[in-house]
Amino acid sequence: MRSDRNQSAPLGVKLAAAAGLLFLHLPILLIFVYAFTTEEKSYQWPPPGFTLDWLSVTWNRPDVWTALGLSVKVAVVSTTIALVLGTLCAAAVSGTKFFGREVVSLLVILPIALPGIITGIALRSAFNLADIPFSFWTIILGHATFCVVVVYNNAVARFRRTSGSLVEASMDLGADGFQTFRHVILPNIGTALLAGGMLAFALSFDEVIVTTFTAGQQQTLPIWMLEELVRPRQRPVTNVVAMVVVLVTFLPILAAYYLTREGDQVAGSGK
Amino acid sequence: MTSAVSFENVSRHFGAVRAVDAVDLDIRPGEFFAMLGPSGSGKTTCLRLIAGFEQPTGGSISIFGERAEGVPPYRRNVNTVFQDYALFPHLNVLDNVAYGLMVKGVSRAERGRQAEEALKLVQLPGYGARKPGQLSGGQRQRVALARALVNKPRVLLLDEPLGALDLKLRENMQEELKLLQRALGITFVFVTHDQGEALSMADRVAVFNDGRIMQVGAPQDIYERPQSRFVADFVGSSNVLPPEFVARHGGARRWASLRPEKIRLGEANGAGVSGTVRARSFLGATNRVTVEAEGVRLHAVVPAGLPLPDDGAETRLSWSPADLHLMEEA
Amino acid sequence: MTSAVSFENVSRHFGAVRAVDAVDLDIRPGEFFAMLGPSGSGKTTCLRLIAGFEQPTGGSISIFGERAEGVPPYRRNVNTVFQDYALFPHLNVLDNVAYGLMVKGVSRAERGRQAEEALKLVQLPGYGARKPGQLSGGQRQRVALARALVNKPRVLLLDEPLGALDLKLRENMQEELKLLQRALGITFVFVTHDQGEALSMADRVAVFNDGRIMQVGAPQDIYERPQSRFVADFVGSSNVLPPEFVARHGGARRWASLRPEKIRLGEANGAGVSGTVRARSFLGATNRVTVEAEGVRLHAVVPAGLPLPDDGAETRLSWSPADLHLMEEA
Amino acid sequence: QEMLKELGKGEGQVNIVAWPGYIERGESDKAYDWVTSFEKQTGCKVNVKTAATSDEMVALMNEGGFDLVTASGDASLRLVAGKRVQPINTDLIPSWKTVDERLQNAPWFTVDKVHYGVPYQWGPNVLMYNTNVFKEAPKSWNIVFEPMDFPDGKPNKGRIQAYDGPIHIADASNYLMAHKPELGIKDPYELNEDQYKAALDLLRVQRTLVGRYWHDAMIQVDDFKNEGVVASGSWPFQVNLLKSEKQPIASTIPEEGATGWADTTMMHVEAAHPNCAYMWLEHSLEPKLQGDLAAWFGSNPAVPAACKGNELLGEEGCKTNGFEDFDKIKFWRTPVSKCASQSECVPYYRWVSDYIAVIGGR
Amino acid sequence: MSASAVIPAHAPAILPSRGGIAGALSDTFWRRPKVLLFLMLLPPLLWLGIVYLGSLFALLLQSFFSIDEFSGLINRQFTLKTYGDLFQAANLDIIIRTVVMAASVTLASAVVAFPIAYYAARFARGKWKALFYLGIMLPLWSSYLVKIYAWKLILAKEGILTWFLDKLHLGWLLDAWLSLPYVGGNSLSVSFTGTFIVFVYVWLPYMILPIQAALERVPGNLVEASSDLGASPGQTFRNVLFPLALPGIVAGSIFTFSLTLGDYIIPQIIGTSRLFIGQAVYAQQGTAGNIPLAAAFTVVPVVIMGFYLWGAKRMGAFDAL
Ligand SMILES: Nc1ncnc2c1ncn2[C@@H]1O[C@H](COP(=O)(O)OP(=O)(O)OP(=O)(O)O)[C@@H](O)[C@H]1O
Ligand SMILES: Nc1ncnc2c1ncn2[C@@H]1O[C@H](COP(=O)(O)OP(=O)(O)OP(=O)(O)O)[C@@H](O)[C@H]1O
Ligand SMILES: NCCCCNCCCN
Ligand SMILES: [Mg+2]
Ligand SMILES: [Mg+2]
Repeated sequence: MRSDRNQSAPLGVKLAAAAGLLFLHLPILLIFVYAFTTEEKSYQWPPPGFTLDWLSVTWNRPDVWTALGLSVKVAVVSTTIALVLGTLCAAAVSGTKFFGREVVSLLVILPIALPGIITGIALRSAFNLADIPFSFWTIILGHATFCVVVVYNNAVARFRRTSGSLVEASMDLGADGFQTFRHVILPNIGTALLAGGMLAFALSFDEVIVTTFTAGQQQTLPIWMLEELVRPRQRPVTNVVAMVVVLVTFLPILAAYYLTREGDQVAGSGK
Repeated sequence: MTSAVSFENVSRHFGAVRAVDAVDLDIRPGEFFAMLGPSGSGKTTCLRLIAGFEQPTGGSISIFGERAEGVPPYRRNVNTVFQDYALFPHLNVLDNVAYGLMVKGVSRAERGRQAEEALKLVQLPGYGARKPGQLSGGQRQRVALARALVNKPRVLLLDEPLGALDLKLRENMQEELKLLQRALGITFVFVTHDQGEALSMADRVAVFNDGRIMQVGAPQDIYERPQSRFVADFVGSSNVLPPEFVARHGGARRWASLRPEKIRLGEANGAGVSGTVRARSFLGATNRVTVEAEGVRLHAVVPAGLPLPDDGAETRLSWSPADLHLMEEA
Repeated sequence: MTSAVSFENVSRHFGAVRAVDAVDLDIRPGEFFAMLGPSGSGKTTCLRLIAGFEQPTGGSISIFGERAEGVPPYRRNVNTVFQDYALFPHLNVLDNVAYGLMVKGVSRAERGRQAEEALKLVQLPGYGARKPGQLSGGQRQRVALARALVNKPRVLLLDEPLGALDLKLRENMQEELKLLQRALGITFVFVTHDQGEALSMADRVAVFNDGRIMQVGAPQDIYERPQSRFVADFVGSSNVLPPEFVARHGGARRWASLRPEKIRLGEANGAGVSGTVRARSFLGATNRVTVEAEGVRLHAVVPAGLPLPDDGAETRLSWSPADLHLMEEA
Repeated sequence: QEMLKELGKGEGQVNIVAWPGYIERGESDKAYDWVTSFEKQTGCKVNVKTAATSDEMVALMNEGGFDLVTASGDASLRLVAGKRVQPINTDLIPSWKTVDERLQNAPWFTVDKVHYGVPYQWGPNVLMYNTNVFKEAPKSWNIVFEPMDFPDGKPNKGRIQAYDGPIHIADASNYLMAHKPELGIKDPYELNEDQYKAALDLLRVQRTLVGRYWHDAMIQVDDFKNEGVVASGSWPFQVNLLKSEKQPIASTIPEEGATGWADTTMMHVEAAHPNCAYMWLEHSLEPKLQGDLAAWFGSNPAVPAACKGNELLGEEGCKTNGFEDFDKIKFWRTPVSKCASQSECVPYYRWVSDYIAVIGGR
Repeated sequence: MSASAVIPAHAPAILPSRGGIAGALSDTFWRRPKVLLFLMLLPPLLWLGIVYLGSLFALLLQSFFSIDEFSGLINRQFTLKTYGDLFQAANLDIIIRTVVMAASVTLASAVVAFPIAYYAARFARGKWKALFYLGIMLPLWSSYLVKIYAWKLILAKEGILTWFLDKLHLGWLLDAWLSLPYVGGNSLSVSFTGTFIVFVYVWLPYMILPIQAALERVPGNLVEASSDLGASPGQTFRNVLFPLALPGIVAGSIFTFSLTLGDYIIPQIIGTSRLFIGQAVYAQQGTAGNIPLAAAFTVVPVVIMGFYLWGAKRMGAFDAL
């Protein structure tokens, strides 16, 4: 849809949207504020004073780095698996009509449509039954499962928008299946995969509930935070970590936005 | 001489839908062949059968004498200009044109040279660096053409390539396409639902209806000697006259077609069939008058400048018997 | 008599783009008015100004004598048939047609009755329960028409309502629309970029270019007496002749238009201008011959049946001086 | 699995499930550190996972991956019955003989004369209160069980807390033992249907007074600071923590007496680091550690020698923490249906579901 | 056009197969697209269909086992006893409480999300559009846990909201609300109101994104058509925009509803100590070790979401996900 031409929003909509955004962001601002408070045990309002010390304290905490390392590794591997599985599924579902197509799309959506705790204890009891000890890979198993859907959704949407005649045009011009995939399909769904991958990464990176059940004693960053937030000691460290994560992800999010947007425009202009 | 494309009793059914139904067809090498027909009549499906995007459910297809069944599109020396052009949005114009050469492994320098040449051929030299999104419809159409031609196909398939262009541009492209085909000598198979386009461009026309070919022939044949009501009705804006009417006014008891420009309008009490004027439209060089006579609606085309009867007025229609074309269809 | 729609020096600029630029316009009550022009010439913007979707950046608009500025679309007794129909996909056909009555608070029974009647008017009785997605293009077009007409607007705006239909259907709809307009007596303002459509349907035509009106007049006026090169070129397929050419062959040193059907082709050594035949196309009732003469490309239209010169042959073109229309543009 | 016969080399680490505050390495307060030296001496790195309730401890041990757990009496026998812990070879723990005689053969970790652990600490569940509201120590647990106005004139509704664990039913029974003798409760962990029902009824009244139940010790500390909570059953640990932050907090054991806990360090059947685990068990009995911990947590040492000469605990420390009141404390145990004091008692699994129901408002 | 440049060579009309494994495979896949389809579906189906669904069924199976009351060990014999336990009044309370909360959270999220999505989809352009995108994505990227704790500070009795309202002399407003039955409590952080606010906050972006996507797909000229036919902006909203955004709302509600059904962290940190399904599952499997009852509890969201998805599918909400 093009935006309503030259019309500005009614005042009510503007106010409600502004209030909604404010609601979304004030608590995050608070997280930032408490990354600099001088008081460490419990958060007082207003903060008694401000300090930059927590930045260096955080930097020097080895447990932060281990948890961060594990979270990044988990997110990268889960996202990669989700990219492969989600793309395959999307390609199959949008490329052809086959019996059970609906079932497949439902199956992909299920892990995100069912509460995480169900995924969590289902996998956990399966691990128990199969005598699989908790490991890096048990975490991955959980995360990749619910990450598939975001990649799938993005890829399906793009496949739907990408004219099927592009693939035919490629084959018509002499490219076999592999060449067509390499030179036409991949470049056209690339940005959608990027956006889906980013969302998958975010989902994995911040996941607590499923992880609680599949991690055993390993600590991903959110699990570490949960532990840390219960302890009235150096609580601002968690805020510093949360703040840094937001700041560090700012640019990739923006980049993904512009990439997918441009992708859409180009895809739409093939007509 | 072997045909460029030959269909022997070819069918393509989709479940209950008979998109193409027992079609026999021979397209001659080097000819400009048009497939004409209303929407859903199976034209695109025929083209896709030639290109290899569809497999026949019955019959057999050969291209220059070689059997084509089971051969994937990328192994057929046939190229297509798609209705929506299907330009690769992520590649610039030059890379689009060079695509077929690239997948064949032609070196970058060489394919750049050939693509540049093809762009020159379609009068877009120097546009190589643009993205398809930055071109107008007519320009995209030419890029699609260059992209197909650069592969030197033996048959070029065009699926309503001018459908998305506006009238003015379309007329120009019609002329250009025809000149190009003459110059290259490549067999062109051209799909359209616009009878004017088919008549003015093609060497031969096949008229499709409901998955079947109703008539194949030179444009004049089709226009002047339609074999069936459908063809008469669809090609040109002929008046199709029912057997009773024809029987009453000098012909046999058969369906007949009567071209509007052959009808003369006269005084209400002159000779011929009398009727009431229902509408008049100005067509520029001519005026079209719609007359209702004996329950049949007839169109007469009168050169501009001649006097026109008023709306609602009584008038008489007359024609010379030779212009009444009796059809084979009973 | 007050105009149905009147523009006084109306402009609509989008930043640097002058979509509509200082336009004066009077549309008479009950007339079928066409806006004709190439893509981007400002036709849609004009229509949107009348409907109230756009506000003029300059000048003033009145509808039946009442100033329209600042009046939102839903308070104008003007309705629009959108180019892509803009049917509500979540409502069935009946509810689509009854929409305008519903928002006015007409009772369910009454609006059902009126909508059913409107559907009958556009020859779709009994289609009420279908969803728009289940209709063909032509049927959707009629629903859009019924949806607008049911509100009994004083002015009906149609933005290329036939653009998406195929030729055959389009011709039928042209006739139906015109009959309907005659019957209802509502002012129709009709946008198109198809000159044939504008000429055959409208009482008067405004030719747009670049946000300005180049000429307003009856179809014959526009076709036979274009005031500018642009109009001559755009309306009909007239030959536009440069001043030097005109000066050499009997006219003043002015741009002139010469209609192709007025050109006679003769023996290479007869009277007139000599040239080379470049192309010939069969148009059904006529043939068009493209001739290059003194560096100018000319089209001549010859009735079918008359002999045609061969491609590449020399020929002579002649016309009677009265048919050479000198334009105001220098 | 066989008991270890002799001590080998340390495996480099030991994983312990512990109550919060039980294993300190000077991070909360530099003075309280009984881990660093152990790690230096033995080369066994200590990894701690804290648990908020006994149920959580059992769950963590069921899950595995740990060597040791500081189990309370209501968890220890469950762990033994579930075969989650292994017998301890006391010969490998030289300090075993220094353990308080009252504890050496305590029934909550000794089954058929086999020891399934080493006593660690014990103490009462105290009544913690805000001294701004209570100028004098409250005398009865009634302030957290009955609706009333507090000395500051405002009602107790919303300003008290209770423990979010089924074992809290025992606190209610203990209160009823004193206030409804006609019920005939002899032991708060052994309730027949009527007694049990009375306890639940009391807890239902309490539900109307409690805003949120406390689950994590640290969260309770927050709630006393930020949520206006002024009285609650608690552990001495929270009391000490709040006091150290200069909060107006004190604690008492009211006249009804108190439930309490006696914790035992137990070893997982599949402990991956048994040598380090044994080293920790020996270390855990050092008088210095025992005294420091008692001072830190407000508990009592399992080694009487620790009461003397500990700088942090002070000479009176053990007395303050109730070292002499051992017999008055009703230590946490797992309620079972075959109970000693009457023919049939309500078993623990019903405590679990019914307590959830009470908190849910049933 | 000059034609001299491209002159067709007389190449064969049908080219030979390219050869090699890739060529042969490509030909095979083209000839037998079902094989390709099968190969594409195999990995995701193995993963989701076997690993995930398998685990899920294994879990559901456990709900037909029971726990031995004495030893706490699982008795692997088919029984419906656990379901009997599930339908005890206290557990029904938990289920109803959770479903009511999930429904309210969903409704409120939709109300709060709509204007944001609406503005972002239909009015924001250029920089503003990017800004809105960031404004919605950033909260999604900030730690879920830290956000919850931030809310704890806001909602606590001595927290920021009280402080702020006191400054505005509006403390009485809060007190009045807190004195209400059910939704009130001693402070917002120990009330259902608090739980509700935090749920809405945390899941809001999951609601905004699909609504925005749905609104972006509504052709602008439908709004114009409605207005053209005499509908005021309010009527246009009710009769056109809202019905067309509904699939997006339903898609968003799949997230908000399901996430609320299963969350156990938020109600534990902000709430009344009354359990929600997620907490009950967590407690039954973790602390009580009663896997069969935990499994039976999970059946509830599975069934609810099953119906929900079925309805959503019929409304075409999956396309808006
Ligand atoms: N893949 C398909 N599955 C089912 N039916 C199909 C398929 N492709 C085409 N058809 C049907 O076959 C018939 C012929 O279609 P085709 O596209 O060849 O018509 P066409 O003559 O090209 O029409 P148009 O002028 O509208 O492009 C139509 O009824 C169409 O619906
Ligand atoms: N909202 C807008 N913002 C900026 N430019 C606009 C806007 N609307 C129209 N224009 C520009 O105004 C000019 C006239 O547009 P308009 O849509 O009126 O043309 P048109 O004659 O209807 O063309 P077409 O035949 O392609 O529909 C074009 O250059 C167009 O790009
Ligand atoms: N952004 C963190 C919210 C956590 C949601 N997890 C979703 C997992 C789905 N099962
Ligand atoms: Mg077609
Ligand atoms: Mg327009």
